[in-house]
Amino acid sequence: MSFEPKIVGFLCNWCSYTGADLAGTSRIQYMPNIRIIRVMCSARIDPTFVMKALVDGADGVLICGCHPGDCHYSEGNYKAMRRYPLLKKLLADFGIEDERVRLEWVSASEGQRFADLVNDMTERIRALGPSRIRGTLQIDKNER
Amino acid sequence: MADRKLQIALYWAAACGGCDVAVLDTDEFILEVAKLADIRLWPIAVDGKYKDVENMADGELDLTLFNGAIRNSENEHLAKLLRRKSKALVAFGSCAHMGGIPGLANLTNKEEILTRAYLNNPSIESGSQKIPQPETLVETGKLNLPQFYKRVYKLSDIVDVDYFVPGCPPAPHQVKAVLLAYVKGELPEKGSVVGASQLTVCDDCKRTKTEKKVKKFYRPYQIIQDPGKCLLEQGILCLGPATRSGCGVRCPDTGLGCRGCYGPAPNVIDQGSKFLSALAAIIDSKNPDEIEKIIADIPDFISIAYRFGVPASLLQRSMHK
Amino acid sequence: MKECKIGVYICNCGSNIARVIDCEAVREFVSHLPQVTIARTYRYMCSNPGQEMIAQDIKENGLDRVVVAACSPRMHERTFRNAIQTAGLNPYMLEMANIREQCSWVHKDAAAATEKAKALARAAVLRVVNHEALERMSVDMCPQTLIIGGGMAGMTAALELADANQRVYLVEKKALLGGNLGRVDLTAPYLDSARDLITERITRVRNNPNITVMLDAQVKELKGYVGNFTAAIQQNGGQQKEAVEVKIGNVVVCTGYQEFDANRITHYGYGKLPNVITSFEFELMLRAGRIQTKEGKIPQYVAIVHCVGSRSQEFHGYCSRVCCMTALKYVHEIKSAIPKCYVSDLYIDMHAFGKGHEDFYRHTLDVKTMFLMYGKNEHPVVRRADPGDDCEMFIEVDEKLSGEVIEIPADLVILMVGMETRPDSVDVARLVNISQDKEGWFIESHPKLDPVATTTDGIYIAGTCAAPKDIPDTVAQARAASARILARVARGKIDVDAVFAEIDENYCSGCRMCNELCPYSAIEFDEKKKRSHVISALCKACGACVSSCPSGAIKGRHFTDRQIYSQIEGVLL
Amino acid sequence: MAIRVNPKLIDDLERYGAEDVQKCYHCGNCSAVCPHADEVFVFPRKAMRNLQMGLQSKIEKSLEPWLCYYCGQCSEQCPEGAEPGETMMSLRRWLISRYDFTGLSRLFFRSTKAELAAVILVALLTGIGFFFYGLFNGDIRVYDGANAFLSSSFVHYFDLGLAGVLGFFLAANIFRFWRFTMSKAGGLAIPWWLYIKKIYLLPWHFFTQKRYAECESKRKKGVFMPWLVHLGLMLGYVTMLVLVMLFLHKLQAGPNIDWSVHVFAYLASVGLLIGTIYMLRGRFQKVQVQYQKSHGSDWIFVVLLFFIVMTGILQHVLHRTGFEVAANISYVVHLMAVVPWLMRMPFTKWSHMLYRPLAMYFAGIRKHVLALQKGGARPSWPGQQAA
Repeated sequence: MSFEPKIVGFLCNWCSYTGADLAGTSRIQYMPNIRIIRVMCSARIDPTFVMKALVDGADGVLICGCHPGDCHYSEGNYKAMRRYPLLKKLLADFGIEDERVRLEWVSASEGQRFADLVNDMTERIRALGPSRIRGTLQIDKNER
Repeated sequence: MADRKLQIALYWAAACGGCDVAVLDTDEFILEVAKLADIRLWPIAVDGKYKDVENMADGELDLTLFNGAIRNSENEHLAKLLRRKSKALVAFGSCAHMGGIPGLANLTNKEEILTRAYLNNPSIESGSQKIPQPETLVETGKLNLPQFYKRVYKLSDIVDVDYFVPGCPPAPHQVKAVLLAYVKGELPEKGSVVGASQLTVCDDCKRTKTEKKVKKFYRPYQIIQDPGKCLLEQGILCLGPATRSGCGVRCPDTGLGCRGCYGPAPNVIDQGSKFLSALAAIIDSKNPDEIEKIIADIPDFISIAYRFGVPASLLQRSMHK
Repeated sequence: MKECKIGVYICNCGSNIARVIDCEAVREFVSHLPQVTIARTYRYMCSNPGQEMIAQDIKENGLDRVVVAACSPRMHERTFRNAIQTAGLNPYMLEMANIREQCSWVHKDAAAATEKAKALARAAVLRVVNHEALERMSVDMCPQTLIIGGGMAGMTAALELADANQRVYLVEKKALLGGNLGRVDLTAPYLDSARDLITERITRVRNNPNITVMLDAQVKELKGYVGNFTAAIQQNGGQQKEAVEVKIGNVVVCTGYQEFDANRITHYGYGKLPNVITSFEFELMLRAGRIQTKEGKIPQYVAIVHCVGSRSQEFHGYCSRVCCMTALKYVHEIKSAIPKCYVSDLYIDMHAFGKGHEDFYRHTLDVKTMFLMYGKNEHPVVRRADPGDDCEMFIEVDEKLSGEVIEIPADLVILMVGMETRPDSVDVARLVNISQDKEGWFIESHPKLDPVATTTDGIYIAGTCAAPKDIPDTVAQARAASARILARVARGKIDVDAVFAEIDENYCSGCRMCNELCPYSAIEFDEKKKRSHVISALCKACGACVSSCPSGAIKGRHFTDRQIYSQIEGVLL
Repeated sequence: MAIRVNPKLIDDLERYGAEDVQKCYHCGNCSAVCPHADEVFVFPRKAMRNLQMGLQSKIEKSLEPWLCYYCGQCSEQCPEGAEPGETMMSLRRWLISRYDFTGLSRLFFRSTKAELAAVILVALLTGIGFFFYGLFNGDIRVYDGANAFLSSSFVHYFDLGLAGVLGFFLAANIFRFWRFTMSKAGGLAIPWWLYIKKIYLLPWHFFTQKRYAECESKRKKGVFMPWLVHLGLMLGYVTMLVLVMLFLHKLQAGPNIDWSVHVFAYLASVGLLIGTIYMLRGRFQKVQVQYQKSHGSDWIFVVLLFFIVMTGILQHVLHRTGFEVAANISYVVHLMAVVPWLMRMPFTKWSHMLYRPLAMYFAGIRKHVLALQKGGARPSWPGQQAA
């Protein structure tokens, strides 16, 4: 059977999580690879969470917040927006492929967009293959 | 314990020797040490052979200050040996604590390192380029060299560590404090960081801090500093907010941003990402392109965020299986 | 790892969840997780028997934590919190796993969905282990209310509250009350005068001692939280006065709409052809009592064009809801003023949804109005007539019901300009911290179940600032908002959520990274102690400061690092 | 090129009887129930729309009103009471007045008083004319043969003269009818030979009126009475016309009855009698839709016709029973009705007798051309190859 990636999604409560719920109430089907974790605002998403997810075996991490300007906390999503490029830089230096971590804006009304997003990301990561991070962290005597 | 002198050892693995110097930097206190303890092994200062250590009974040593990271088979062998012989093993200094400067090697790989060091190194006479091998046969017999590992490990990846004394190097007054505390038997629970505060460098930093917003980052030489003002607010990268205090604010006081050698604050599991999180949040822009431009001024961010802790980072921290 | 007793409850939601997910398998799986004492499935966990089952288990088996795997927490978290609270457990000892909206409803593959449900349930179990009992604080509810906007909605809300003996501050940007309705002549469908409606309101508002009317004024700043806001109101009247500070408990936003600017559409020739006018310019004519062209002639042909700026791709996609009936109202007023006048009415669809509207439409048919249907995203073109013709202009349009391209004679063309949000609605949204949809209308907390409240507690919206609507709907909303406020004022106190950020001073080094980040300036810096501190009542728990604290000294209650870490571990089984 | 709407048309049509068009909101039920509506000739809905919008030029071109026999099913189905059937009827009236270049029919349709006045005037003139002619040239006691009060030959020539005048007007109107509907029809290039090919439609529809019968094809249980009566009336009328025009001398001859003509005359009379009575009854009872709203001109039409029939029969009976004076007087009275009646022909409802079959004929041609266009073939003479 083909490789089924594990994707962890960090969604803000007001826009993206509600958007994901809307996808549900509208019965919009998408791939079951994503596991959603709700936070109040995308500004709460600490880069450490992303690393933690990757280390614990996630093949991809999706971060979603309100569209710029629509944040329920007026400017939280900008904080996420600022962290993202720096985080990507860091992850790249650690040898983590670009597609594995992604930041997208999903509003409460964009159920379809969320579903498309998940499908797209799942496909990309399936093509990319499993994340190697976990493996490289095992101390293996003869590997030294 | 006055009847019996403390049996101690100091060892350096992959390290620069600065930690040993830091011990000597305790000045006359070193004589106190000599009074209190028998120094059974200290390659930099005292003559002693590995044989002697091997001949010791397990747990014969009371305390071992182990500095340096684990880079090769010799480092590992000694780490395990000393662990066995010591009642208390202390990861002494940033390298043993978090992998330290040698740990930066984990951002590349063994092959590249050896090629750079022994083949493409301008200081090598042409014709004599060869990579040293663990075993070399000469007419007198077989010569052995320690095996060079693929990765650098922090001490706790290899053996079970009792205490961590951070710092590159640990501040002498901290070294003194730790030793005295040990003698008095006043050390905290096993596994904890000693010789450092549980607050961050900012707590001790005298510079005035206000609300932070950064529009552009500078290297220290690029601007005329305001000596009284928080370096970050002036756009100079300073890990102070994300680094345990204890060093005595050595770098910021000289106008350099904190390097983070004392490692993350107690509640933080990854120093670099936490620093990133804080730093990015205060960038003063809402425009993705502008943000890209601003962070483009930060050279080699990973070596800034993890200068002393690549092997201790969440993404490279080894997991025992 | 601390010892605890967890009860896990998997809801079938009838067949909504069970159809796709093997709930029994999930139950079996979680029952073997450490610390799980009980795991049950049930048809409807949110039903009374379901809740009672949970309560009973808590009492009998001394559960100290509960996980409910069911619908979205946005749906029933409150329900189950109350349920465990009645059983004597702290409401925050609950965690929900969303296995309906985000699993059974979006996946067909039963096996995969069940695996996902297990992961989500496991995450919830691991998370709830790290939950802490939190206490809600109860604060006083200030009975005074601030109303922004002095139109129909604002005045109605004000009167409703004032009649209940509550103090109201009514702030109007313009120099007079009445809003857009004050510019209208008659109203559809009963043709009674808008002026009468408005003047009645204005006089009552003016004479009511409980209402402080502030004209030519603007709210400059709104600080605080539900029950305890402080508003700074700037009155521009005459010499520059100081901004007045008022204490209020709730705010009703009634900032209304503005009409679409017909200049944005070229093909109607508005601004170029003198006798192409907007509905509001026509209202002026009606109020002046004489329908005539710019040249002072009595028009023989009048054409009314619907959906100007509404229901189009390039401008506004939505329907402005009142224009259709207003247009019919014009037909009536024109026909009664000039019986020999021929009125043609160019519409896309005739929306006569309201009470008495359909009859109104039929009546308009009887007076021989020429109804012409044009297509969405097609535009009728207005041109000047030639000297020979017996009319001023012609409108060329592809008429849908006949399939013919026709030209209609007109001496006067009335453009039914739609409603759009005011340009400063963005500032208002920022001021009171509510969100706007893509068109700029304020978003209600629930489109069906909670239409006048917003996602910010204590802020209500009424009237056309939320979406285009007619007078009855506006009045209904205004009164609904007032009723909501009165209900809270009556209770006197209000519970504010126990979820907020707090700084552990033993770990704060006063780096002040967080200070700037708080959108509610809830973080204050103690210069003496050199420590930052969160004013919990002001905190709305976004967690921006938590993730940004480089020394990990800030704890986001109910969203702590540990809780989220354990959740991450949980989902990645 | 955009068609210019005429908002006033709908008011104008009200005078012709279309009082409820504006109620139509185009559900299309009428077109759905109409047995004659097809993909080419869509009505009544389309016709009503054109009327609402005052698309005069389109209506002038249209044949649709003539394809309708007013069976009334559309009006029965209409949810808005917009009276599609009556609207089609009114359109026919309006079209008649458009085809007529004299403007008389417009006047008559718009004002029943005017028509009534005209009828009375003509009637009086005729009466006086014939009466004095009889006094000077004949004996009032003689009905037939030498020295007859009104000699059959004189009446015969008078008839022919009248026929000539009417013929002229009719021809002119029919030509205009053709120009509006066929030459101005626009877009359609109609090859002359099609007129020959389809000519059979003319007598076929004229004498059978089978389309009227087809009106009932869709109804659960067909009501064929109106069709039969209408057919009888029409045939009776034509027969009588022919007899009067060509065999008047035989008709008037008496006292013995010349069965060679009278057998037809009696049959025709029966048809006319039944027809007129049926129509009058209907118009009084107002049960069937088509009789509920009768335009003034309709009343004049029926009443006058009924009067003609009765007086005709009367003078015939009186003559055969030997009351010659009475016969002569009733003859004059009969003519007093006949002449205005005939004079009305080209300008009023009566003309539909010709327009209808012509419309069917033209419709047949148009359809054929469209079919050819669809098939991509250029219309060609049956014999030669289609290039």
